[in-house]
Amino acid sequence: AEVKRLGLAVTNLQADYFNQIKIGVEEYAKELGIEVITVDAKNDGATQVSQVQDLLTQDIDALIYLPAGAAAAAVPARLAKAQGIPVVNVDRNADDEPGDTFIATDNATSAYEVCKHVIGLAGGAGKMIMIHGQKGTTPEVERTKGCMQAIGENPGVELVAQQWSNQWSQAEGLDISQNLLQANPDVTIIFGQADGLALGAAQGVKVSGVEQRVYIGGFDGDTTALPILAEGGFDATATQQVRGIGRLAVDSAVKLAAGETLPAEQLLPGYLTTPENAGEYVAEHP
Amino acid sequence: MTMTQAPQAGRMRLADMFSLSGATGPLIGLFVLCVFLSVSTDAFFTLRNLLNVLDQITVLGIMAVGMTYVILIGGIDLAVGSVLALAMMVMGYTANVLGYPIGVGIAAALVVAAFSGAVSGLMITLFRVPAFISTLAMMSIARGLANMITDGQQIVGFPAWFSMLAFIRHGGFLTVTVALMLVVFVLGWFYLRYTSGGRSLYAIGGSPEVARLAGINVSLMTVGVYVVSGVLAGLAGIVLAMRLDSVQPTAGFTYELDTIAAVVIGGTSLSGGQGGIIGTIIGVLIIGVLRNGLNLLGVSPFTQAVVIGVVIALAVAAEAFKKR
Amino acid sequence: MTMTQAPQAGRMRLADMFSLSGATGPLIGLFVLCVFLSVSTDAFFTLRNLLNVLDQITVLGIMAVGMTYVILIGGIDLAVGSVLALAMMVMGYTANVLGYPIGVGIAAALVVAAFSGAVSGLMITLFRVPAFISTLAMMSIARGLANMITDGQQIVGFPAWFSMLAFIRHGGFLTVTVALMLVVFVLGWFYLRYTSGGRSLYAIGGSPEVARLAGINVSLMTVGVYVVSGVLAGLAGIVLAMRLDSVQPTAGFTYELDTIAAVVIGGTSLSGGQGGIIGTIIGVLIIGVLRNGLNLLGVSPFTQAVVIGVVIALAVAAEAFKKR
Amino acid sequence: MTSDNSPILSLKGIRKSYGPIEVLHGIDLDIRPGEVVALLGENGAGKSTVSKIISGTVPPSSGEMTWQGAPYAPANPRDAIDAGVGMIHQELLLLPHLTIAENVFVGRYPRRNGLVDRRTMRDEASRGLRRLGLDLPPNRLVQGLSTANQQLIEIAKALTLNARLLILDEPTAALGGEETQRLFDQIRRLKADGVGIIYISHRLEEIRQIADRVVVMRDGAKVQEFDSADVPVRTIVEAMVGRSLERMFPALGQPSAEPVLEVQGLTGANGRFRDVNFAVRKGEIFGIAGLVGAGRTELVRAIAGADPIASGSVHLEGQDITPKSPRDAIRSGIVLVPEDRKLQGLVLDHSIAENIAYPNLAQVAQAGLVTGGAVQGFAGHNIKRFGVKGQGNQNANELSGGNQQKVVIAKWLARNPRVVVLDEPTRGIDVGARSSIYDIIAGLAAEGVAVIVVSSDLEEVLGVSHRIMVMAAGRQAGILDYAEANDVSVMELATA
Ligand SMILES: Nc1ncnc2c1ncn2[C@@H]1O[C@H](COP(=O)(O)OP(=O)(O)OP(=O)(O)O)[C@@H](O)[C@H]1O
Ligand SMILES: Nc1ncnc2c1ncn2[C@@H]1O[C@H](COP(=O)(O)OP(=O)(O)OP(=O)(O)O)[C@@H](O)[C@H]1O
Ligand SMILES: [Mg+2]
Ligand SMILES: [Mg+2]
Repeated sequence: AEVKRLGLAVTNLQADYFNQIKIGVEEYAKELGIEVITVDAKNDGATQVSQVQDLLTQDIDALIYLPAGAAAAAVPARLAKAQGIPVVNVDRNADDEPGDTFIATDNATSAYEVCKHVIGLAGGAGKMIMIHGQKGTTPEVERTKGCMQAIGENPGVELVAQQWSNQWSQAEGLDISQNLLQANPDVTIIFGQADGLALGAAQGVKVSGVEQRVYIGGFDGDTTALPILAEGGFDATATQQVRGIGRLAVDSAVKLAAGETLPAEQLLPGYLTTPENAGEYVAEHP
Repeated sequence: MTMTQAPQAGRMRLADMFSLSGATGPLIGLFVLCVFLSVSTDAFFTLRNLLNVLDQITVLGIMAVGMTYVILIGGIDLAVGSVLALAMMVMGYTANVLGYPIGVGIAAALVVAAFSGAVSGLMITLFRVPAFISTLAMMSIARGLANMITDGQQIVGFPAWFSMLAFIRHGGFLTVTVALMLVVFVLGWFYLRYTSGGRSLYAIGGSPEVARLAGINVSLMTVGVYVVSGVLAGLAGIVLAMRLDSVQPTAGFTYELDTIAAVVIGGTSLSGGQGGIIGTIIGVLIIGVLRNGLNLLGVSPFTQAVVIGVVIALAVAAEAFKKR
Repeated sequence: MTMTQAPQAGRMRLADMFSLSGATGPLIGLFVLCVFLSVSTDAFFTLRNLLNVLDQITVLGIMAVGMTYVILIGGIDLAVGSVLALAMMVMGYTANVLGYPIGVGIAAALVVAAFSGAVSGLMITLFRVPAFISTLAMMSIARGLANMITDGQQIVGFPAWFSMLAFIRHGGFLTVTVALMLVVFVLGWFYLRYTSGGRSLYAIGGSPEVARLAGINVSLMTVGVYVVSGVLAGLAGIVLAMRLDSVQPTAGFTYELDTIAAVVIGGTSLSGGQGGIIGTIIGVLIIGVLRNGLNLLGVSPFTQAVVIGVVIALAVAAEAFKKR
Repeated sequence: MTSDNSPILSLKGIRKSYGPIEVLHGIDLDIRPGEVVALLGENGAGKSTVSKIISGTVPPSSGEMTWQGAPYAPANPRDAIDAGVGMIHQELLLLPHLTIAENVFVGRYPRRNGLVDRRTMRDEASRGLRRLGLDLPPNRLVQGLSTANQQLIEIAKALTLNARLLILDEPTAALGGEETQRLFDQIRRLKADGVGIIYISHRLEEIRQIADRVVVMRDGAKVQEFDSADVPVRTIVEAMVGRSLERMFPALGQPSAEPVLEVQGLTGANGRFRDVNFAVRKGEIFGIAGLVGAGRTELVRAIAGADPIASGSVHLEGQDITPKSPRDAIRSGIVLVPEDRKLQGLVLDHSIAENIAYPNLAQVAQAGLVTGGAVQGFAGHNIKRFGVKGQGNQNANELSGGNQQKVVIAKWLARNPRVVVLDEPTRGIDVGARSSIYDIIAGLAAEGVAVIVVSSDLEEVLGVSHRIMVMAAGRQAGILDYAEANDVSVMELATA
């Protein structure tokens, strides 16, 4: 069937990453002449089930589903499939009810590259701090996995402290880094699992008055973080192809509706971004 | 005289049964809202959508009954959202990790929820901690515990029938979860209106000291009310697990505010002693219809926040204005 | 007789100035907490860390002063976290998008924050909407507006000196933001203790009707208090913008609960009429030290939630127990 | 009568302390079935405390009680109620948002098949009220009822208890003569049924009508017992206050001819009084009498800006000052001592000093600052001036009812007003204190203040006023001069 109307169920528009995906979907769909109905679950799984029900009553032809909550809930996909509507999962996938295709950034690999890069900058050794995202969420687990791999490859690196944030937010990044630097004033490497956390950490470094150069890695390539990265506000991030994910999701939805089968997983790499190449991504976000 | 007396007595009784006690304003609000939505979007006034709305308010509706009792006695329960999550996780852990039957998991969840409510209630009565603080503390504690059970992970893999309880519409009409909510509504309403325990709640809310002097066991009733609120939050957690087909420690975040808003929109006074279940049902419906309608209209999520705030304020202000 | 009278009067006055009015329990709690943390981690009891704690409580501390007034008159302000975000965004938009000087941005932010407070206050006094509901509505509205300004995006790129206000320690000691907080504390305390307006707030909290009959303009004072709470939330937003060197519509989420908890832990009664700023400062310090200490100890966030809940309950229960 | 029966209740050596202060020093008391024991004493003597101990509201510090021969130690009000003790508390304890019927049956709802039987509740409540001459629909909310009506509901509540022992703590404080007589009829009926009754009142003229025995307390101890009520009031008063009381009412001075306060065509916004016209002269005490519910309270509240005015005006020294808020009235120099001290007069959990300071903050302030010392000082002076038994830093709810009333008066007179309106000024105040309040009123008038006194106590209005306006059903029925006013002429107008 032809796609005239697309339902987009977003986890949480308060996070720049999801907001960018939403913009990517909406802009591209407009080019194709497809109407998009967007709903925001504000991180709540139950709200999302309700919203998907509401989308289904509006006769959508395909669903782009960004699951809310710590991990993906199966029910929205199941409800849509029960009505024969194709589902494109983005960012998170449910094991027991996977979408017809799943699109995401390769979190583990990208985190590995960011950590490898900042560890390299620090000379392959030194004390390190990790500021995690919301504990237990898929990206938190994957990014931790990737970064731990880079740490494991550099025996000179000692992970002296780690702490979790609840909302991946800059305010949390600042307070946590300030406190952890307090306890470990000789740290030279920090990995924040989101750009907000990294920016908070950069602020924390500035204000803790530590003398040594501290290398900071982030993740996401937020549109607001990239200009700061370009000016050397911190040292590296993995720029996720948010607009690309959005476009791919729309394309996939169109194809699925037309009856094509797609690979179960379509992982897009995050681009390792440093002050040198950040300018490109500021000019045009992938 | 007798001729006019008899029908009047009959009328009185009916009016009495469905007394809106301060909820006529909200009822009009709900009506206006429904008319507006029916006119502005075709999708709203369809059987399927209205049944969806019913599905969507089950969690809120069940919690709101407990919250009505709590607010009626002049208290507040900020812990319901977290207790919901804790109960969910206990159920999931008991059933899917420890491997007991789901029924045992549900029982365990309700016991834990009741216990959380009892702890809040005892902090209030025994240690004189204000309800706002004791339940705020319980909110933090229950959320922490819910997360600790699986270290923040969700649990999935319930039998298929479990989730279907929330989605199969028996007779094309009622899901088991909606039926459960209706049963909770009826029992909650009946207890409040027709038992001496229910009437005592009004007295306690009006003045705990007067109630005590009248021989009402205020402490016991208070603890009881928080236990009921806890159990209903737990029950709502199980219903939510059915709707999500998974249990998550992050579930129910900030639900306490929705629940309190629904109860107060429905005319139950935060200072206690005034209100009832019928009003609460109207309040729950207003919130449910509003959310549903704004989605159907495709209003941007940011604008939705503004609209919801304005409607809440208007619904309550209308009632206050009418009273004058 | 005169000989013993004179010093006693002097003692009275001093005790009176720093009257803990119900906050000795929390003060002991704070002390125990500090001793415990000093023993269990070397990093805690260092000048640098204690200055860090001061830095970290600026936002909470400033908002808590406004909240103390609100709670003293028997109200509550759930909108502070959202008003903080709205004020931030207004400042960022005025300064970095419209290109006015930062000073203008700050002024605009404070005006918008004051206006939000005034709207809450007028809903309460004019339309008789309970404070819980009117500020809940304002919470939703302000959050929506904050998001609408930039469609959910943050704004960065403030001049370097702006952020440095939060971090350069003048005399090795005081940042501008901490100094600002201290000024707010002193003014807030002085107004409450030594002016007839401040005293009137206690009367209003004790009984609005008695206060009205005593010739106090209860409506005006009430609106005024919500305006102050709004302005201080706006000021806290600007301080947070300095600390973050960016403004975000998501900032301040659930800060209202922290703020209320700090005020109530400090001995201000939610039923109004009892409490004060000294207690609030202690409450703010308890929350600040607790957060800082738990991070220094490397406690998992899930366990932190449980510990914070228990400490809140204990601090308030200890006070209630002492009173008996 | 069966006065030689063994007592239903006896108290032995009952003591009670609040903190370090002992307020009851070993009370012995016997109540027999079918007798009315009047418990008398000054404000703060400990009458309410004794009653509260019997009714399980507060526990005694030491001492023993026996109930029908068995040891009796109620842990809470429920125990006492179950044993058969009913009590009307001195302070009104009604729930404003509930109906009259629910208030009457709170805590003991009649049941049928386990469910609350609303019809029985309504009918029974109705019957109870009608016995007291009150014809209100039992489904009406208590909110908005006059104090007198609320007091009658409180009495109905106690009368329907079927108690073996009934404690009435100042039941008539807010009632007029007719209501009081109806109450006495009911008390006689209960007596005949063998119910024992403890009757507390400051209206000593009632004692002779209703009591069988008189027990007098002073400063927490029982000082005298009379085996008959046929004791001269003077003797009782001497036992109460420990000295003889010369006279009740002071001599009144001559008011000047110059009117201070003029009320013209005043009509209340809620229609409870209509078209009231009068003028009060400088130095005059203007009494307002009338039956319960005549609209007196609403009238004076409107004059003091507490209630909205629909039409008409209030003039002060020729100037139109029709107040829109209490603030307006206070600014013009009109103050109101309200009828209900608990809800309108005091912040109960604040200190006496703060309560006295609240309407006078501008006066208390030194160089614009209100210090704790200034508040204490200001209050201390007025506590002494009005003879309040209490310390400035004590909470208002720790005072006996009468002393609370004095605090309310002190709070308003501290600011040297031009017009003073007192609504039931001696409600719950003992004889000694009452005469000192009359002295205060007369003193105010002598200083040139215009005073309005609203009272349901006919003797009081007659004794203290230069002129008396009588109200009936919201209208002014007439104004009587000192010379022509007496019980008969007032009652004629009031029932006209
Ligand atoms: N909660 C309390 N804390 C401290 N003192 C109290 C408390 N309640 C009563 N008192 C004191 O106990 C004494 C006796 O009070 P009580 O109320 O029994 O007097 P009363 O004889 O009923 O007086 P009144 O005629 O004014 O009603 C008073 O001095 C009073 O101040
Ligand atoms: N809010 C209200 N709603 C309905 N009726 C009311 C309300 N307030 C007062 N009333 C009634 O209005 C009448 C006048 O009351 P008011 O209190 O003025 O009488 P009063 O002459 O002062 O008598 P008293 O003070 O002795 O009770 C009473 O019958 C009372 O029950
Ligand atoms: Mg008494
Ligand atoms: Mg009256």
